Amino acid sequence: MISSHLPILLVVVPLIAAPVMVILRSGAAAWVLAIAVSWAALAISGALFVQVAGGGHVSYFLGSWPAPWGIEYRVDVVNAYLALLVGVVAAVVSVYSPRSVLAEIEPGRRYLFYTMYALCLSGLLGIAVTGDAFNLFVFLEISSLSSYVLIALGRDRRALMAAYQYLILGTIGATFYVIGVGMLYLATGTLNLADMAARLAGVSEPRAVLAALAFITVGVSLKLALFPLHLWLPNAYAYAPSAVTAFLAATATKVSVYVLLRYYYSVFGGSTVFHALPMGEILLVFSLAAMFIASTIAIFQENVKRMFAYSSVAQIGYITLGVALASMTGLTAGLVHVFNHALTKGALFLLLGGIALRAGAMRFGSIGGIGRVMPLTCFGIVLGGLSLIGVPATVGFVSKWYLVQAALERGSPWIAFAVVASSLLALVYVWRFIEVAYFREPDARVSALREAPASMLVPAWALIAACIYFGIDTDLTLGGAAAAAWELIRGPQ
Amino acid sequence: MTPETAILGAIAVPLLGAALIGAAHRVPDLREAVTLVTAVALFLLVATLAPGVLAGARPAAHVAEVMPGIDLAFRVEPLGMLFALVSSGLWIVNSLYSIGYMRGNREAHQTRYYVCFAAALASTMGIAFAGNLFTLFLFYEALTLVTYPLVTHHGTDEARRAGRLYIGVLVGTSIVFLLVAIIWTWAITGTIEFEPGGILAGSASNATVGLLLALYVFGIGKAAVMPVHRWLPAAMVAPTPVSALLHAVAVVKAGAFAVVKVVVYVFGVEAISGLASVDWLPFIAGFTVIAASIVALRSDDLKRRLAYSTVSQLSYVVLAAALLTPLSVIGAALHIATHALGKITLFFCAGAIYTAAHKSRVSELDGIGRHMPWTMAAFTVGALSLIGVPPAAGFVSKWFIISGALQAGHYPAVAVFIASTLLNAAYFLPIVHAAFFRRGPEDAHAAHGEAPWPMVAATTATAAATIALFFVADLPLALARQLSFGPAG
Amino acid sequence: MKDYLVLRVVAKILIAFMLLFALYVQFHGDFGPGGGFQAGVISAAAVIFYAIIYGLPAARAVVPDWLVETMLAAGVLLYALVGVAGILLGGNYLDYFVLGADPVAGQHRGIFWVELGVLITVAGVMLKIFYVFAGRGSEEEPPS
Amino acid sequence: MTFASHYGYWVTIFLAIAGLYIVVARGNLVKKLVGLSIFQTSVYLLYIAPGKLIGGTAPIVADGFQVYSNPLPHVLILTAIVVGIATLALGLALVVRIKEAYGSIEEDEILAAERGD
Repeated sequence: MISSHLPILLVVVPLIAAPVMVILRSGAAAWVLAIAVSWAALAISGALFVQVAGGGHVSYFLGSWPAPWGIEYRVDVVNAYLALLVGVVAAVVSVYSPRSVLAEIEPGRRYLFYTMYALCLSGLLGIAVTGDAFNLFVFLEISSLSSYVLIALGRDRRALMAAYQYLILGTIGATFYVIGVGMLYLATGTLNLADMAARLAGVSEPRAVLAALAFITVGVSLKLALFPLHLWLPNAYAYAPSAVTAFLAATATKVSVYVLLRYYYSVFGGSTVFHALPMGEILLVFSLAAMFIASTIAIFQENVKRMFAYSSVAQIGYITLGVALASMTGLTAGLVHVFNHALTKGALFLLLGGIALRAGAMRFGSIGGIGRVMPLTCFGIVLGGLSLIGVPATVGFVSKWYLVQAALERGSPWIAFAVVASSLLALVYVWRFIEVAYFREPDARVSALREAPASMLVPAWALIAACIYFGIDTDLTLGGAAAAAWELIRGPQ
Repeated sequence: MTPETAILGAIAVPLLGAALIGAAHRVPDLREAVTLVTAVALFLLVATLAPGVLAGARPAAHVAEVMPGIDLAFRVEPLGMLFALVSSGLWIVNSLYSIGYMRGNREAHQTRYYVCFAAALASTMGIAFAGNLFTLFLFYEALTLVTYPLVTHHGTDEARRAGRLYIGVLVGTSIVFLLVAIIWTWAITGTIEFEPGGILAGSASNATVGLLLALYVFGIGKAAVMPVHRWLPAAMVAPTPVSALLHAVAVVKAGAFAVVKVVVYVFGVEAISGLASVDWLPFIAGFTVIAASIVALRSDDLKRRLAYSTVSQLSYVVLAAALLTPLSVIGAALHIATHALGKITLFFCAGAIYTAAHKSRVSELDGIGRHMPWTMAAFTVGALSLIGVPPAAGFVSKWFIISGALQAGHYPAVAVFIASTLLNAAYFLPIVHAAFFRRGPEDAHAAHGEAPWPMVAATTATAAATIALFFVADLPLALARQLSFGPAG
Repeated sequence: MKDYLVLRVVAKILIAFMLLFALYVQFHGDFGPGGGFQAGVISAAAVIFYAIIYGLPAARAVVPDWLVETMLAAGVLLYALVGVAGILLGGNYLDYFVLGADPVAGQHRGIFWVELGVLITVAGVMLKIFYVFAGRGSEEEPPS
Repeated sequence: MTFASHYGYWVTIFLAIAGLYIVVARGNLVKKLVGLSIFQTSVYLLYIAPGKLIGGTAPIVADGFQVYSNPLPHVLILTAIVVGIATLALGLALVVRIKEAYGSIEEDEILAAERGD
């Protein structure tokens, strides 16, 4: 019986946990609940993935109102892949969080931190499973509002301003999205994505539809931080609490990528998007700009966390580049990089959280020689950095391989060279960290530091291990991505 | 033991050794004993594979399918067998030498040094036995990364700068050119397996083949074809045994090996011989041979002179492979082995001189041969081998290479070989002359004698091997011949 | 404004009617305009009105902070659990048809509890916002 | 399809652009939030206006009425309004905290203070 309710349980379990945490008013109890719901989300998303991995989809009608009148949750392999990713990251971050929360959040607010975390999780999973355009907006706002709060909980006062800026830009993005949905609704008279796709075929006035496409693209691009709409991201990631940075970096932008793909392929159909409008070319230009400009900016950052935040903007460029190439291989590359980059960046930000806990500061100037005193943390960062560069036997390599292959298949070797050349920029900023961490003599303050606690190291290293494991055995990641890409390419059924 | 176990063991044993070395970091004697035992075990393991390969077998091992159609897989063929034998054999002497050098110079972080060294050997075995381009690339990158801590061993600003150049050039070229070349090959042919006769034959246009060859040659930065050679002299800041590792045991040999392997098994010697789009390569390689020799001639720093000599000698291999005749390919394979023996001898000598006399300039070596006779005798043998004078091993490989050039009728290449031989003589023989026949300043060498005994023993052993290989070149020759003529040849 | 006698007396009378009106809006939501949203805002307005006349501390004594926070969680929880009840009774999430013997009664029952949840949460949220904004800055002042 | 028959859209567009302009052009954090709210309001109008049919009544089935307005946009926009309020409340709360932390709610002054951090 329970297996038929999986799509809704995925959303409702964390949603119910949130008010319970408020009622309990205890940080420790809230943490236990947070772990429970995160692992439950992982289990549910895993079960869903198994259900739909072979193809087909699972539909769930809220309130038993059939689609297109009621809200439908529609899970195919694309959604399940994303939900699984969110589940994995949530499970790891929930285990990791207590030390970070203990150090960074004042006692009276800890249960609220976990409440917001549960709401954010619920929102992200909701985006991943819903098949209704407006419901998607609501979940988008649930996850966004809770993430603004989570970011504002950072210790630095700049976190407040970062959260405010994210709030302004995030709301503009969500509003653009909802304008686009409004236009689609006017054109088709439905909000159910599958139904919308079917009705769009018969729409005689394409201008409104194209305008909707433009609005949705801009709105979602703001949320996924596509260059040059990334301005909110670096500060938000740099000043948020460590666990929050890792969680958001690994999930929030990735889920937005999913939204974009869902609209491009399942709603509009790849032909409209890539033939009626030059979306592929536009995305291509912005992706390449992200890869080069954001990586270059990353090289000149003084704050390690900010450096990796800019690196995220660049890596998002790889993902959208895969989308822009608009082929089976390109889409697979983009989707597999969604997963791979989430693992890599999640691990990196978790490890940086260890440095933030021990050293307090994240500036290059104040962590010189930290590799000697925090060997495990720093070696983990090195391995994660190698994955960013795309060294073989890491997940980053798998993504890069497929991206290059997609570029070559498209007959554009220059894109292939752009992809690999931009990874040299990653080499530069990763090596900057290595030289600071290992070649500088630790000063008295750094020498006094200890290695990060095991409760932080174990989850972070679990992700690092995953980075390497999934670089060698790609059945799950690449298999899932390829199945999802196929599901998207073949378009609305 | 099945060949499959031996292949996987050749990778696992040094890794296991690295772990044990790390575990024994508090007991230096035990740590170094583990290093030696691991080295010997590895050599024996590799040696068990040799008879089978000589008999025409091609043992293989499959580890995992990384991406659909792209495997982590190994396959031993003659060239890899030869390379693995040379590397694992030289690791034994190099370990012995390292013990003397690291103790004699009281280097810091010795555990890290031995761990990285063992890991580098594991990567080298992976390169030698790689069954496809992906596996080759994986271990190629791994070798770069694990040797980085060795190159920057001293942790000084100079070491850091050298490390930047090292990692920047090697990772940069490999990612930008080599990786694209590999994926391009995959996109064109749908396979990245090494096949006798090549896999590109017939499926790519001539222009594409030429472009791919350029991507491969410059992507394999470890082969140090100009202009991607700068990392090699810069890496001289490392301790001398590391230089020996770079120049003889693993790194540059992996580069030359990879070039020959790609030419033979990806392009196919017959498939591309006579192709107009690939005939630029002998000239690039020939230019490197001459230019690097001239730079070596002008260097007063002994290690720098040896480094540029290596750049020059590596391009011998590339040039020989690029001539695309059966004899020259044999010569290329042999030269990987003979140059390794000669060059490791020379570096051992340079390190011994530095350890015993703290001298690193050519101009300071007047009369040193009287105080360090064993070392300088070995130096003479190594120099003769590189010049190509019998009875040193270098003669054999040079013979094949020049025969190949004549067979191909490629007279510019012949001219390059003659000129470079003269240049080799010009930059090595004065050192020998100065060491033995010139009188040094008074009491310049009075304070020291020979280097510590492990260093002298290692140096003498490699020098002896250089001579011995001239007389018993059967094994390497047999392996190399299979490269051109197949198991039956 | 504690000193204005007229306001104090009128407020006490009005607040009772405001709460009553909130309940009317709540329960009439089934048949006409109204429902939990409006009712929640009206009932919160009653408390806020009380706070304006008698001062924030007095309002906090009547509706303490912990209660407000519990309210805003409890309403959501009630809503969510009504959905879960649908699952437990054999329907889908938020399926009201299965909540009663016949589907129409089930719809009525479902909407009643859901609207109650909305009322509690909306009232809680409004009060929370008011308390937090109104209490800001005055906490540091010494009690008079 | 005249200009006047689409006046609802023109109002929507005016509100959207005015709101966005305020967000971009104003340095005062509260005014930015005001602009954001105006921007969101334009969306409410975008949804509600087409739902109204001229001559239509509330969607309650009764004798004598054939034309009903579409109720769905109202429901959607009710939700959107709640989201908008939540955003506004959170934004204002952040502004209060920013004022406490920086002593200012002018963007340029805050950015100047951040550079000093």
